[in-house]
Amino acid sequence: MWSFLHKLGSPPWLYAISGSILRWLLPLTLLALAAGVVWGLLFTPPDFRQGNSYRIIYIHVPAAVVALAGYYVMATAGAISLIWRMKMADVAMKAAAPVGAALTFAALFTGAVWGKPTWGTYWVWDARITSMLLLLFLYLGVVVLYEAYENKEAAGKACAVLSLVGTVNIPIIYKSVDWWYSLHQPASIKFTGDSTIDPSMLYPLLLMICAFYALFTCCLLLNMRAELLQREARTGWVRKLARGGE
Amino acid sequence: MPSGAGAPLLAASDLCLVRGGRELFRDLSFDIHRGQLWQVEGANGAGKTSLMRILAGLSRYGFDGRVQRRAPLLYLGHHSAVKGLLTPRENLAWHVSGAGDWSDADIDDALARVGLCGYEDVASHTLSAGQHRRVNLARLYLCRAPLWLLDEPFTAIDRGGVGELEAVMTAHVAGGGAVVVTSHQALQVDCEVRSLRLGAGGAQ
Amino acid sequence: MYFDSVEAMLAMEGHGVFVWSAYVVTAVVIALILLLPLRRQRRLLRELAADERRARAVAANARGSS
Amino acid sequence: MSAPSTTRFCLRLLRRQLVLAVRRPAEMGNPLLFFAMVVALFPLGLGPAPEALAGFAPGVLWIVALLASLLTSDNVFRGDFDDGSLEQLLLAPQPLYLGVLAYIGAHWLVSGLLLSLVSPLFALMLNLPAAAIPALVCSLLLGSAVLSLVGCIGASLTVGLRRGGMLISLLVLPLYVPVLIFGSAAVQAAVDGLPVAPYLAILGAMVSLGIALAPLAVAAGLRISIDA
Repeated sequence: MWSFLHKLGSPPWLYAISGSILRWLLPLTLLALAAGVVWGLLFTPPDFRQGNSYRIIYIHVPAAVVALAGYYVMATAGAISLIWRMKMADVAMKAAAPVGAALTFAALFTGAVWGKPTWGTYWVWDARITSMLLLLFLYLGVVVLYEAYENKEAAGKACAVLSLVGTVNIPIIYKSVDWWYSLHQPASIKFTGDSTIDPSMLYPLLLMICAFYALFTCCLLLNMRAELLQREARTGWVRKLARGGE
Repeated sequence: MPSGAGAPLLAASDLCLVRGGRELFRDLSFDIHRGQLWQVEGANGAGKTSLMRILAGLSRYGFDGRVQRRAPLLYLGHHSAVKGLLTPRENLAWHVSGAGDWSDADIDDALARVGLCGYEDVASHTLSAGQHRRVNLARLYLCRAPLWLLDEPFTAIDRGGVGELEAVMTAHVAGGGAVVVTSHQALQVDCEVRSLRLGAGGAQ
Repeated sequence: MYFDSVEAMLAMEGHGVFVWSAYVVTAVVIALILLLPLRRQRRLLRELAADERRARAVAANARGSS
Repeated sequence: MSAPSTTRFCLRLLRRQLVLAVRRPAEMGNPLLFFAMVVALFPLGLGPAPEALAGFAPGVLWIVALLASLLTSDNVFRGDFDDGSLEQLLLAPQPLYLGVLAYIGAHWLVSGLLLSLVSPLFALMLNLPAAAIPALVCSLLLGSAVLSLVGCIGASLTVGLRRGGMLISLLVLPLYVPVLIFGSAAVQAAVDGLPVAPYLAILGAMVSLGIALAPLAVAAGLRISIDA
């Protein structure tokens, strides 16, 4: 166990192992994404109320789920880097922020596009949408703060603190936005009532959620590899890598 | 007190610092005992200030090695930590370092000893850079911390002030304290000066 | 397959614009988050390799002239 | 001559910060002036109809107070960072948690407290019903404490950066959302004649949580900024 943790803290080992993981995980992810998209778009029946527009669910829900989970991945990595001073956790945290922000953006965009045929408007200040927007701002705050620091090690620590503060705040923000929405919600529209979902629609959705988790992992690893190269540019193993090509 | 008696006030082991791909020092190990005066020397950019900040505990990462601090310390950095809107007396009485609880008489005495008699109650922003420095140095007369870390204390100080400062350092060392000082000039003190030379591939 | 023809698939009973634009934008986002780190990594490696070559050339010159 | 007790030290810091603020009265008045000017912009932008203004007043007053607090929080540590006082604070033998709390307290006293006390004036300018004014003052008193606590987290993370001003708003504004929601809801409830106490209780809970956790984050942020 300790030796594993020790290895995890070693950049060359991490670089090598992430390379071999990506070699099979990346194709698998792309395959799962493609399969899920084809399944969801072409082989499922349309929703009896929303018609075909509901097919956006196959990207909207996974993106939203993984974006939210990604914040906790980022905050956990940040906590590890602050408490145990593990440099690799720092790298992981930095790598998670742009991926999470991109997925949050995708969830917001697909949500807005889905809203037009369903509710007749692109944007409603619905509790979930507003919370996602705030999540996007929290992610962007981390990205912006990281870029503002010149000393990247300090940047990592600062972002770790910020993401932990965000973690404490996210439940409060969600609850308060939820409550705020219930206060202002007009009685005529209601989106939150979840209907049961038919298995024929559920299975492709589950596949897509898994695929998005795998996608997040892939992007995290790719970002970490690039970050590792940059941070370790002057060390022996990177020089050897550069000499040998890849 | 004989030098080297008892546990060291500060023990540094295997300090190694890399900045911007350049190794400033490596495997730097030393113990600072009571009754010792250390001078850290080195060219500009050799890592003197970085070393002092590591010893003080202001730098907590970005270097390898361990520093054990076993006594309260007094750190004087490049900045004087003197607020222009406060008078010298207030600056010392409410000092953010939280080191002591001094009476007005103590503070006036210390200010007089750094040559600021009559300036106790004027706003500090009317004072010169050297006088700011002196307000900061007055802490040396007030503070009872056994270990002093002084980073370039002679900057902006006139020749008389340098002599007084050297006398304070000598007295502190003789009284069982320890001083680490970074400076480019040779110290005129009547006690042994241990030298810690940075640069050119490590300490000697 | 649920749809009868390619046209029906593209139109999706009038919702095609929304569904397809959502999918296309998401695809672009996914492509970006996959390709940007890959490009950064490749560029870094290329720069490092160039640095190496330059250092080796300087070393060779120094040896040749002395 | 030993180190002063932690309480004494914190009171000393608080006093120092307050004296520093009082000796620069113009700077202390700036947030109030900002408050006045931005409030004056709203009738110009929304039209002078009293009913419309009264409808927007709870939210407008809260948003402006929030911005005023945000703009001042950037400066809480900057002066001390520039002249080296912050290094000395970090080296103090007393717990940094409490030292930081003194700084935050001082910031609240010179920004939040003053804003809350002058807010009735601006509430009347925006036609807020007089019955809602006590709720406005109380919610601002509690809420601005949370704003100070959270704002100082942002300030501690950006104090070492040259371009802090814009950055701090990007970091901190999303975190202000819960305070804004419950603060303006309290005022709205008072306008509608509903009980205000539950909202104030929630704001009070946020203050307690903030006092417990925010100084930890600020202390960590300051250590990082000093080290960068």
